[in-house]
Amino acid sequence: MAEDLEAFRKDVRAWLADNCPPEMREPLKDVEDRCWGGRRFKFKNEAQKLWLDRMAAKGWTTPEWPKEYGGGGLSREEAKVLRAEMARINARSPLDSFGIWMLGPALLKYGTEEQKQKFLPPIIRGEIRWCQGYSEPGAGSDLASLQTRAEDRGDHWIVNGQKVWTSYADKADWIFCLVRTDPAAKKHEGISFVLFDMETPGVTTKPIVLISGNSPFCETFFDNVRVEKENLVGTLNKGWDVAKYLLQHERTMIGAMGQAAGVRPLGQIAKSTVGMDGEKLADTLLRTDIARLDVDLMAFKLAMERTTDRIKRGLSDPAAASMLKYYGTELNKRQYELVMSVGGAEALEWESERSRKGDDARTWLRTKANSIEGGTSEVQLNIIAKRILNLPGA
Amino acid sequence: MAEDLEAFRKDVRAWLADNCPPEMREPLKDVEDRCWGGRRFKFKNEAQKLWLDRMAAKGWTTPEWPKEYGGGGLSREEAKVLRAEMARINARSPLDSFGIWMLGPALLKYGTEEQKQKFLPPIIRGEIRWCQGYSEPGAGSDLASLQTRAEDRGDHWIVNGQKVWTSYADKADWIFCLVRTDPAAKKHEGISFVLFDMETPGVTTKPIVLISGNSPFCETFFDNVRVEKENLVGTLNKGWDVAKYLLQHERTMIGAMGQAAGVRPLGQIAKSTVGMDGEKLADTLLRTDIARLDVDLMAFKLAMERTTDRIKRGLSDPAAASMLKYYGTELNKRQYELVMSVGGAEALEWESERSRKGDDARTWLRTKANSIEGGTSEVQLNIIAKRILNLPGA
Amino acid sequence: MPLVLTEEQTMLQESAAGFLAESGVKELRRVRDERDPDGFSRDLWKAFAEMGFTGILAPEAFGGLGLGHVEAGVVMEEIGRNLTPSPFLSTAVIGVSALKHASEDRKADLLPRIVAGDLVTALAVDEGAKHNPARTAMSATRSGNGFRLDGKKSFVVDGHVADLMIVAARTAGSTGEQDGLTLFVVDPKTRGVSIERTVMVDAHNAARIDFDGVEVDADAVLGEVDGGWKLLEGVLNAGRAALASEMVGVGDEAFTRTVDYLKQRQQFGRLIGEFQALQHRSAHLWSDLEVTKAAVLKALQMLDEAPDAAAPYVSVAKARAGRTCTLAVQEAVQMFGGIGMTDEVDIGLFMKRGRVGQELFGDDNFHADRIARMASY
Amino acid sequence: MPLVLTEEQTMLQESAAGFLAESGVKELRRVRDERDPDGFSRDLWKAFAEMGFTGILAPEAFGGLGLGHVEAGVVMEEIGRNLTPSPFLSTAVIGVSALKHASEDRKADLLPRIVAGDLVTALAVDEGAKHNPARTAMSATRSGNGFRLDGKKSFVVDGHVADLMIVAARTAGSTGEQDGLTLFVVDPKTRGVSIERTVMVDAHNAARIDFDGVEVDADAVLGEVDGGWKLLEGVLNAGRAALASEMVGVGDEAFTRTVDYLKQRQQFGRLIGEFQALQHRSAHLWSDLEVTKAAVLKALQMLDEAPDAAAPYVSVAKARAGRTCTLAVQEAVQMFGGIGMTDEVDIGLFMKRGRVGQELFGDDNFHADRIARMASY
Repeated sequence: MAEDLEAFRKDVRAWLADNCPPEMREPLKDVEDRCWGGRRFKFKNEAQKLWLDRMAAKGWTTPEWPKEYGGGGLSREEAKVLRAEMARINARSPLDSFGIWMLGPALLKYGTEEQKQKFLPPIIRGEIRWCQGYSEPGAGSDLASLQTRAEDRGDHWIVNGQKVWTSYADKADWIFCLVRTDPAAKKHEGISFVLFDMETPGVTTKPIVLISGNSPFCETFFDNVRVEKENLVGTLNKGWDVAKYLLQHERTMIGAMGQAAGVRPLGQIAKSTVGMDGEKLADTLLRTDIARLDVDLMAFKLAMERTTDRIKRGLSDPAAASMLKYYGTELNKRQYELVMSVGGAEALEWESERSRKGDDARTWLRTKANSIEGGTSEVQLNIIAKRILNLPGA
Repeated sequence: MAEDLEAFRKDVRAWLADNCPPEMREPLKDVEDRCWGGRRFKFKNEAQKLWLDRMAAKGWTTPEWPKEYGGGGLSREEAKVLRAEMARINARSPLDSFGIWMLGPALLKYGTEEQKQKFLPPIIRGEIRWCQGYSEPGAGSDLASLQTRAEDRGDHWIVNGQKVWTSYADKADWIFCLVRTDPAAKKHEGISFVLFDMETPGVTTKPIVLISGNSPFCETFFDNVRVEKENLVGTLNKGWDVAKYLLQHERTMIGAMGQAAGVRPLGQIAKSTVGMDGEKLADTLLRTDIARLDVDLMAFKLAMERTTDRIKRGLSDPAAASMLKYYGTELNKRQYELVMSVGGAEALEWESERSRKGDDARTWLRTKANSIEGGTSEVQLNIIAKRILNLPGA
Repeated sequence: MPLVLTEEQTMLQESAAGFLAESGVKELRRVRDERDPDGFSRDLWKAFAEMGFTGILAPEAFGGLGLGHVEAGVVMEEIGRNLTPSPFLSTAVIGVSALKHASEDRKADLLPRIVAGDLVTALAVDEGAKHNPARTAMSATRSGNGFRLDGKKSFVVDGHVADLMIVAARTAGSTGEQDGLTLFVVDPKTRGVSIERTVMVDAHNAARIDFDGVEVDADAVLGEVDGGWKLLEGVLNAGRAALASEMVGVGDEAFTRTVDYLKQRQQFGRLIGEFQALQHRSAHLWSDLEVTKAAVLKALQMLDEAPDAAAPYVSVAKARAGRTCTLAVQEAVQMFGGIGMTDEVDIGLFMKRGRVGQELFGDDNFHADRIARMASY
Repeated sequence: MPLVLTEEQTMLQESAAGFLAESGVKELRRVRDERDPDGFSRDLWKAFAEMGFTGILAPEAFGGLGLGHVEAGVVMEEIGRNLTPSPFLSTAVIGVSALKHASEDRKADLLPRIVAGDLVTALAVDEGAKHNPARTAMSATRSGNGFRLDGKKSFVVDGHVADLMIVAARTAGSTGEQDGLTLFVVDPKTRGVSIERTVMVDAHNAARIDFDGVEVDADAVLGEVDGGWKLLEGVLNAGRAALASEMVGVGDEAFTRTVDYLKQRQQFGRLIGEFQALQHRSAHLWSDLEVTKAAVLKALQMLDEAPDAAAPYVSVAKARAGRTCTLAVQEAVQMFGGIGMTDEVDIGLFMKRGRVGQELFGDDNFHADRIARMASY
C-alpha cells in the first residue's frame, strides 16, 4: 500500500516535470492570473491553456471524481500525493471552478445518470463555468424565505425573480439556482434546485462593486426565464436538501480559505517592517499577536484534518462544517487584520506597484465577507447551539 | 474657591497628622484587618477603634452626608481633597459599611425624616452593621420574581421566606430587605423595601462557603418574623424603585472595586517573576497583556470620572451605572487573571506565608463574582440594549 | 477640569456637526470617484476658514481663535463622522502646533495664511512602513550657510498639496536615538524634492517624498538643532489626540448607523436587533466607546492644561481609539451583512478610514508599548 | 496517522472513564477536606496499577503495556474530567519517560515498581515563579566520586510523596543557557534534602525542595553530563502534552456541566439556555474545544511517531489547552452565576485545577513564545 503510493508519487513527479509549463510554476501575480475556464474565458497565455488541457485530460482537475465522468479516480491518499507534488514545484491550480467546488459534489450525490453524463465532463475540462443563485435581497441568512417563483408549464417552468451575491454571474455560462416551485408551502418546503443556461432569454446580470474595489458578485434578474424540467436536481420541492448538502461543502471551503491562500509567514514579513530587537521582533505587542495567531492557525489546520478523519470513520458531528466555517473565517479575518498591521503604511496604498495594487488591503477587505457568505457566523453559531448542544429554542 | 480648598487641604493634613494613628497607616495585612463596626464587632486593636471614633466624630466616615445626621457636610471637591490627603499618608478606611455604601444613599433619598434621624447616625458612627436581603434561590438576576412574603397584620407584617447572598448576614445587626407585600401583583409590582433587626425572633443565617475558601455570604431564613410598618422605606408596593436606585449605587461601587483595591503595578511585579530582557520584560507576551490592561485601566478610571462629571451637569445616560458595572467588573476579572499569571506558581499556594495565605488566589477567585453580584454582566448588557440603544424586544 | 464639554465647546460641536453634515460622506465619494487632484475641495476648505475652524489653535494675534486642543478635537470628531477629506489635521492642528515654535516673523508670515485657508502644511516624519520617529534615518548635514537634506519620507499626509513641509531629519546621533533630531521648514518646490502622491485605501491624502541633496538655509530650522525630539513629540501628540478624536467620530458614526440598521433589517421574520447576541455585542461596543470617549477628552484637555504631562494620556487615547474604532467598524460590516460589503453603502468607507487612522502616528501597539516604556517594564 | 482514536484507544478511554467516574470529583474533595497527608489515595493508585494504567508507557519487558502517549493522554483526559488526584502525571508519564533513558539495571529495578504502583517519582525542574528550564541555576559540582547539589526547586508535583526525584541541575554554563544542564536521579532521603509540601489552590500535590550540599554518586546521572537539555525537553514535552490532555478533560467537563445547567436553570420565566447570547458563547466555546482537541491529539501522536519533531505540536497543544480551558471554566462560573461561586458546587474546582494546569510546565504565553522562537521572530 505504502509502496504503491511511493510508486504513484514517482509517476506523478515525473509527469509534472514533463507537463507543467514553467510559467505555471510562478506564484500568481494577482487574482487576474487565475484560470476559471468557461465559454468566454480568455486565457492569459498559451501555457495556461496547455496546463488546463493536460491536467483535464488526466482528470486531475478533479482528482477524486470517478473516471467514468472524466475525473481522476484517485483515492484520497493518491490525491494528497498529487497535491503535495504540485505544491513541491509551486504548480498553480489548473482550474478554479464553482462547478468543481460546489455543483459537482451535489450532482454526484443527487443527479441522475443523464445529468452526470451531461454536466460533469464540461466542468472537469473547464468548458462550462457555473455560478450559484441562492441569496435574494430579502433572504440573506434567511434563505428559506426566498421569493423567486417557478411556474409549472408542463414540461418546463417559467422563472421570475431576483438573486444577489451571484458569484461572477456576468462571466458564468450556467447557473444552479434555488426557486420556489410550490408557493403554498412554507419556508424550507416547496423549494427546488434547478439548472439553466445564463444565455436563456430573460436573464440579466448587474455587477456589484465591493469595498475591495472588485466586482466578483452580481445581482441577477430573471424575467420569464424558461427552465426545462429535466434540469431539476433531486426531488421536486426538496431542493433544500441539495442546498444544505452543498452549503456544507461551501462552508468547509470558505473556512479553509485562509489556509489555501498561502500567506507569507507574518513573523518574517514583520522583521522588515518593525525590525528586530535581539532575537525578537522589536514590536513585542505585534509579536504577541503573530505568535498567538500562528498557534491558532496550526491548531485549526489540525482541526480540519481531524474533521475529515472523523467523517471517514463515521464519527462526524452534525454541525462540524458549521464549526469549521465559523472558526476558519473568523481566524482568517484576524489573520488579515494582522497582515495589515504588519504591512503598515505600505499595505494601505491602493494602487501602487509597491503594494501590488493594494493587494493586501483588497484581500483584507474581502476577508470580511467570509463570515457573511455561505451562512453568517451568527447562523453557524445558531446551528451549533441547536444541533450539537441541543439548547432550548435554538 | 481654589484658595478655600487649599486652606481646607492644610487643615485636613494637619488634622490627619495629629489624629491618624501610625498603625492605621500600614497597608492591610489581610481582609481581617478591615473595620466593619457593628454591635458585635471586635476591634483588632486600640488604634482601630480610636481611628473610627475620631473620624466618625468629624463625620468623615461619610464626608458628603449632611451634617444634621452626623455626616461631614463636605462639598464634592472637599471630599476629594480629604480622600487625597488620606491616600497621601496611606491612611486606612476607618469604616467599611454597607450602611454607608448602600442603605444610606437610599434613606437620604426615600427615607422619612424620622427614619433618617434614627438610622443614619449609627451608620456613620459604625455602631450598626447592615446587610442586604435581595436575592433568593430562584431569583438571582431575575429579582422581580422574588417569593419572600410579608403578610399584613395591621401595624406590622409577618415575613416568611428565604434569601441568599446576604453579605455577612451572620455578622450584621440589621437588614434592608425586599419582600412581597402584594402577592396578587405581578413581577416588579407589589414589592416593598423594609428594615428589621437581625435579632428579631425567627431570623436565622447559614454561611455559604465560597470557592475562595471564605464565607462572606449567608443563606438567611425568615420564619414568622415581625416587621414594624414604620420601617417601610418609600411607598408600599413600590420597593422596586428604592431597590433600583440602590442597585445603581451598588453597580458603580462594584465596577470601581478594582480601582479602589490599589493593586501593585503588574509591570513591576512581573520584573521579579519573569525577569527583564534589556528594557523590556523577558516574557514579551505577558508584557503585551499588562500594557493593554494598563491602557484600559487608565481609560476606565477616566470613564468613571467622566460619568460623575456628566451626572453633575445633568447629562447622565440612563444606563451609565450599568456600563460602569459591566466594564469595570470584566476589567477587574481580566486584571486578576493577570495577577495570577504574573505571580506564577507562587500565587497558586493556598496557605503559605509566602503567598500571604493565598491572598492573590483568593482575591482572583473572588473577582469572578463581580460580574454576577449586583446584576450579572448579561443583565447590564440587556439594560444598555434596552435603555440606551432602544433595541427592539430588549 | 470636568470631563465634559463646556457650553462654548458644545456650541462649537453643534456648528461643526451642522456644517460638515451638509456635504457629509458624499464629499469623500466625490473626491475619490472624480480622482480629485487635490484630494480635497478648496472651496470647502475656504468655508472651513470662514467658520473659523482653520484658526482654532492659532493665537488671536495672528488672526486665530486662540482656542485649544479640545476645540480642535471637537471639529475632528465631526470630520470623522462625515469622513470629510480636508487638511484640517495636517494644517490646522499639526501645522499650527509646529509653527507656534517658529520665529515671530515666520509666524506673522505663515499663521494668518493658514487661518485664511490659503496655506496647507504637511509633516514628514515616517520613513518605514510603521510609525517610529526615533528611527528617523534621513540626514541633514551642514552645508554652506545651512543644511543639506537626504532621505525618503512616506505616509506624509497632504504631502502632495502642501505649500510648506515640516521635516524631521537627523543632524546627529544614530537611528533609534531620540537625540540628534532636528525639524526643518522646507518649501516643497525646492530643488531635489520629489513627491509621489500615494492613493490610499481610504481615499485620503498621503505621499512619499524623496529628498535628494535638498539645500535649506539655517533659518529653516524649527526649534533647536539636535534638540528637535521634544518639539516633534509635542507636535505628534497634538496630531495623535486629534486623530483619536476623529476615530471616535468614525467609530461612533459606524456604530450609530449599525444600531439604526438593526432596527430595520428583517431576517427569520424578526428585526435582527431583536436577537440577543447582537444586542449584547452592541451594548458591549457602546460601553467600549464610552470609555474611549473619556480617554480621548482627557488627552485633549491635558494638551491644553499640562502639555508636558500629556504623553501617557495621549497614548492611552490613541491606543483606545485604535482598538475601539476597529471593533466598531468590524461589527458594523458584520451586522450589515452582505450589503455592508458593497461600495454602495457607506459602512465600508468607515472601515477603510478606521484602518488608516489606526496606522497613522502609531497604532494601538505602538502606544501601549509607550505606556509600558514609561512605566519601565 | 488519522486524528481519531483507534478502536483499542477508544476501549481504553471507556474503561478509564468508567473507572475514574466511580470516585469522581468526590475523591478530590476527600483529599482536600481530610487534609490527606499523601494528597492522593494509595488504594486508588493500586487500583490504577491493576487497571494497567501505571504501565501504559513502560515497555513490556518491564511489566508495562508498552503503549504510547496517545494512550497516556486518554487516561489524563479522564483524570481531568474527574479532577482525580493521583501521581499519574508525575510518575506514569514523566517518571517513566525519564527513566527510559536510565541504565538497563536501573530500569529493571525501578520500572516494575512503578508499574506495580509501588514507586512514586517527581521531576524537580522549576526554580522561580514561572516555568523556564533554561534559567536553571541550581548547581551540581563534581565532588569525590560524584556530584554535590545545591539550590532550590519549587512547584515540584508530588515532591513530598516521591520515592525518587529527577532533578535538573547545572554542571556547566550559566543561567539562561541550554547547554550545561544535567539530570540526576536523587533519593529524597539523602542528607541535605529538605522538602516542604505546599498546599495549592487546586488541592493537588506540589512541594518546594531545598538541596543543601546533597552528595550523589556518579551513576545518579541520567543521560549525559552537560547534555541534559534534550533529554529534559523530551521528558517535559511528554508531561506538557499529557497535561494538555488533562486540561481538555477539565475544560470539556466544565463545559458539559454548564450546557446541562443552561437546560435546567430558569430566570425571567425562561430556561437560561434559551438566551441567544449564551447560546452563541456556548457554541463558540464548543468550537474552541474542538480545535484544541485536534491540536492535543496531534501532539500526543507526534510524541509516539516522531518525537524529535514533536516540540512545535506540543507547544501548540499546551498553549491552546491553556487558553481554551481557561475560557471554559470562566464561562462555566459566569453561567452558573452565584451558585458557581460556592464550594458546594464543583465548578469552582475545575477553575482551580485549570489555573494550575495553565501554569505548570509553561503557560500559553511560554508556549506561544516558543512557537515564535522556533520561527525565529
